Amino acid sequence: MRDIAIIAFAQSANKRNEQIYNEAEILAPVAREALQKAGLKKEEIDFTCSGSSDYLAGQPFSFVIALNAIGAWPPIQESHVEADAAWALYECWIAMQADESINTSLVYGFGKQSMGSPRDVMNILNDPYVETPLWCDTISMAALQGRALIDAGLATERDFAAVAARNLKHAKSNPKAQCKGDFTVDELLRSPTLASPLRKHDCPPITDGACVVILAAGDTAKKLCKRPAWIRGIDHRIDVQAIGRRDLTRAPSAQIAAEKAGVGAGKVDIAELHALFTPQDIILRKELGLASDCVINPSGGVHQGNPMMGTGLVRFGEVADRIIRGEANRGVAHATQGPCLQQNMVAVLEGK
Amino acid sequence: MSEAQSTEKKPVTYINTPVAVKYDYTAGKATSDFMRAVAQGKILGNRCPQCNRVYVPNFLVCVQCAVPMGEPFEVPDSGIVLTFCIVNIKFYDQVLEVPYVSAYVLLDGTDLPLMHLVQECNVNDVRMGMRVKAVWKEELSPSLESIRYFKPTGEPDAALETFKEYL
Amino acid sequence: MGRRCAVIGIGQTKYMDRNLAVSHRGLIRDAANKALADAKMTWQDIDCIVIGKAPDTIEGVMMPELYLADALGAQGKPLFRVHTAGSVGGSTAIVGTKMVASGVHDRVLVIGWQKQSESQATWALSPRIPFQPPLTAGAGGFFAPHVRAYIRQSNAPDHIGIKVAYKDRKHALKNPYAHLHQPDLTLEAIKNSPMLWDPIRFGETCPSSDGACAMVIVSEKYADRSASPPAWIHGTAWRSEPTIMAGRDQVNPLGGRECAKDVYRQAGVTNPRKDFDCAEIYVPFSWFEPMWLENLGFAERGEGWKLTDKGATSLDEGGDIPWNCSGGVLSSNPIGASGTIRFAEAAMQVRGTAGEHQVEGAKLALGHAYGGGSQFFAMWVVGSKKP
Amino acid sequence: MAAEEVLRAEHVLEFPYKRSVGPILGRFFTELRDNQRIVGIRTKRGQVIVPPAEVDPETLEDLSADAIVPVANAGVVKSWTWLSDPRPYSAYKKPHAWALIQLDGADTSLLHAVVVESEAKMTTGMRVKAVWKDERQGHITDIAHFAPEAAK
Repeated sequence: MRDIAIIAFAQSANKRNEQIYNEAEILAPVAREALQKAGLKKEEIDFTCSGSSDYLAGQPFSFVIALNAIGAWPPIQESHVEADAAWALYECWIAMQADESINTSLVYGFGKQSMGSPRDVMNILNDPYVETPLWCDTISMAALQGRALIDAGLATERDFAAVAARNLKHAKSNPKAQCKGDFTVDELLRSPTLASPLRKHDCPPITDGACVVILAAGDTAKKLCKRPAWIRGIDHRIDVQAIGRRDLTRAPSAQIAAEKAGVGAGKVDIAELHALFTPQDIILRKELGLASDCVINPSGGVHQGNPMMGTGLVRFGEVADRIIRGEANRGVAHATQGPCLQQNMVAVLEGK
Repeated sequence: MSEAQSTEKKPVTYINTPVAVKYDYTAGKATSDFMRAVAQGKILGNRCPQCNRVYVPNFLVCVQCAVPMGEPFEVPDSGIVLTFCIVNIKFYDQVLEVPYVSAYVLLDGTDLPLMHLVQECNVNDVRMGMRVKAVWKEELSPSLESIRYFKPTGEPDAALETFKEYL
Repeated sequence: MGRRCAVIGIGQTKYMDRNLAVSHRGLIRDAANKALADAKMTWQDIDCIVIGKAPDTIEGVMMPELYLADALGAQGKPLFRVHTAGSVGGSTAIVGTKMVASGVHDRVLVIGWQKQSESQATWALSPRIPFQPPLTAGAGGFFAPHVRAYIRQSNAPDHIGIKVAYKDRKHALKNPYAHLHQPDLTLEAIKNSPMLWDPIRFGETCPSSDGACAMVIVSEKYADRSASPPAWIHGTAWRSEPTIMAGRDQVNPLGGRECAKDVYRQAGVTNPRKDFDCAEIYVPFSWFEPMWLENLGFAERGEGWKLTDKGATSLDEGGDIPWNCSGGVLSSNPIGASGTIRFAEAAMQVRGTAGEHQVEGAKLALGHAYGGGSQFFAMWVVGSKKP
Repeated sequence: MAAEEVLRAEHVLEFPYKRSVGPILGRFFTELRDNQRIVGIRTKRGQVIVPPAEVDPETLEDLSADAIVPVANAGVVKSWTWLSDPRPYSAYKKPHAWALIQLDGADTSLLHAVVVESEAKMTTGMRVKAVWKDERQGHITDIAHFAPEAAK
């Protein structure tokens, strides 16, 4: 395997409703910033891959329009995943492993959720025969998982609120954060219930945004970045979707991915978890085997901003940034999609 | 009433699952600027400072160079038909009467054709290189539908050699 | 391009207008089970599944591979979704190849699928979007002006489009999986068919199909001990360019030319017409055959139609470079699978398993797909010998 | 440019999808419509999955319609959530529960709505039974909802 690292990360400010710019327009300056950070011209990128969803964008081929933002000329080597952009990063990593002539990659993700109602729209990723016609929204599905955790004696509503309080507190140091602040658990427990036992603070905000990560291999990475965030392990796995066929207190695919990525092989300083709902944070810490001294979501995690389809990639960027700046030596990035932690990706990033 | 109900004894072989999702669609800055101008009877374009091409509609970023485009300016509402097709097919959600001509119209002084209708002539008389001019509606709105269509001006056609590079 | 890899199993559904006998799961399983049987493998043997399809609006399910994880036997495994517009079936095969070439996986199942009968492609590919005037009419409305530009520039006679459609539909008669089987079809009938998007006639367009196509791609170790013949992958390439760009050549796009150059270099192809024994090229409207003949370097610019006219691309006429012996996209078009089918059919030819539409002794073949506004290209070269 | 100058419009992505269901889900829907009966499918190892799966999760082999077995129309709530403010897309206009219901004879749970007066009536482990629509068409919504078993 070649050594491949994240050498630059850029993201737009997380906004509840980006009124003026469309997806490609949000993305364009972010891509320019990432290239500038990496010290690369667009022509020096060997491979490009993006992640997005047509149903979130409200039109087919939404990724084609986004290509306008990155100047795909002369023709580029490029691909797209209908998935969170973390999977686009994975495809770049694979492309770089498979082909020694690919030394740099640009990954991007974008979403403008404010246009739709993601809570409802996401219902159409369920089983179209026996689930979608019911139109059970995603917060309700996550609430079924939250309740399962409580009933199994694995967590309480206070534990959920504590996760939110921690995230919002961490977000105070994140200049891109949409939600932040100091809240006590008792304060949070007075917030309105959306789908019991989940309250407002247990759920991610609606966010418009875009993010870009640049990868480089071996000597190229060393030349372009003083302290690249090396990808030491990366893996993704999936479980069946039907939540009635799963033990909702577990995320077996996250556990396998963490094991394959080698999370347990050393001390983890920081971890960024794509836990959309607070109960998922509790499940993931266990499945990934994160120790109590590991700082979870130093960026504020998903609760400070959730630019869906880019959210998982942001987790990679936030871990990498801290390694690049020398604030951490070893970090874990996690991404998920599907209801109740159905599909999970885990990566280990290191400064050495 | 579904077929499943009318054939009570037959096993169910299919289900109806309508999907309708609503969006509060926003057009973005470049398109909004463009359409606001259309509502005043103007067509906007802008130039890339790097490749020097004029884009219509105006873009925020050059799709080729990925650098911010220059300030939008008004371009003429006349030009040539680069190429076209005559649409004869009917499909779901269609709003136009067939047959109609869907054409790439290259406005004078610009480098990117606009797709629009060509009317006021027999569909079979439309030609590549034919000179056309916009016919505007009386009531303008922020939509390209403010231009009813493009009509032939009667000027001589442009020779293929003069617009080959835009095909 | 990393480790050597090969295709050792291929499975296809019968392509048809409406496959009413199956669910999405059933459709995919049909192709995948056949591919596994061909490879003499079981679902347990698969390390990773790569699946592709065109826009989710066609079936009205967002990221359907997630709910299909059970049918794909993916529990506890990696499942990966690709979507690169019309080229997606080809891109999916390329991503699957890279999963193996990278050394990460040894046995990958690749699937392209689409169940177009659940909606209507014209709507699903171009629904009305606010502030965008309803001036086009689906893919045909988009491509027809470029076809007109090709005809004008090359001075090609009208019968070329008709001939391609006739030739591919005749090829389809030799392929049991093809959607259109029209034994009585005549040139005259195509010529007299309605002009849908003038200059494109109904008879010169692809059908709308339900279908899936699956391949098992394995590393050299597994290909060497495979009981079924391997199709070795000699090269893969893809290119993308913007849809609308001032001065972009939409008749002979640069992306296609550069993609071909790249894949030929990897496979050591210097003269495509001579070096390839056959090709499976994405031709959804018949005029794209001469256009791609030029774009892919089989003919000089403006000369592609002459190859078609002479029968060079026809299996029935004993042409030296038969294109789309399977009947091509003109005879079967489940969009998301169409590129996978091209890649798989190329592999079948060099494996010698193409049945009645086999090109005698085929050793090297090109698989091709394109999508978007002639802006996304995916290609691979497969051969009977190890690269 | 001020935000109010940006063009916006309501946009609906809508199509009346019609899906063929195949033999296994076909049986499931037919039983709902004709017999007000819920069926599952028995895997090789004897697990009963509801709604019936098309693929055996352990062997990864295709399951046949012959393995379809009836389960009860009543069962136990394994998990639930109370939605006091139903969503605009949902057919349920009043506050209700979404629940995972393990029907008697099944090894997995079915996602559906439970209708009771208030959240206070919901508990994990409570027994519920299917309430059927009068006009059934072979659809998951032929089960109008579930209700507490005792409260006929």
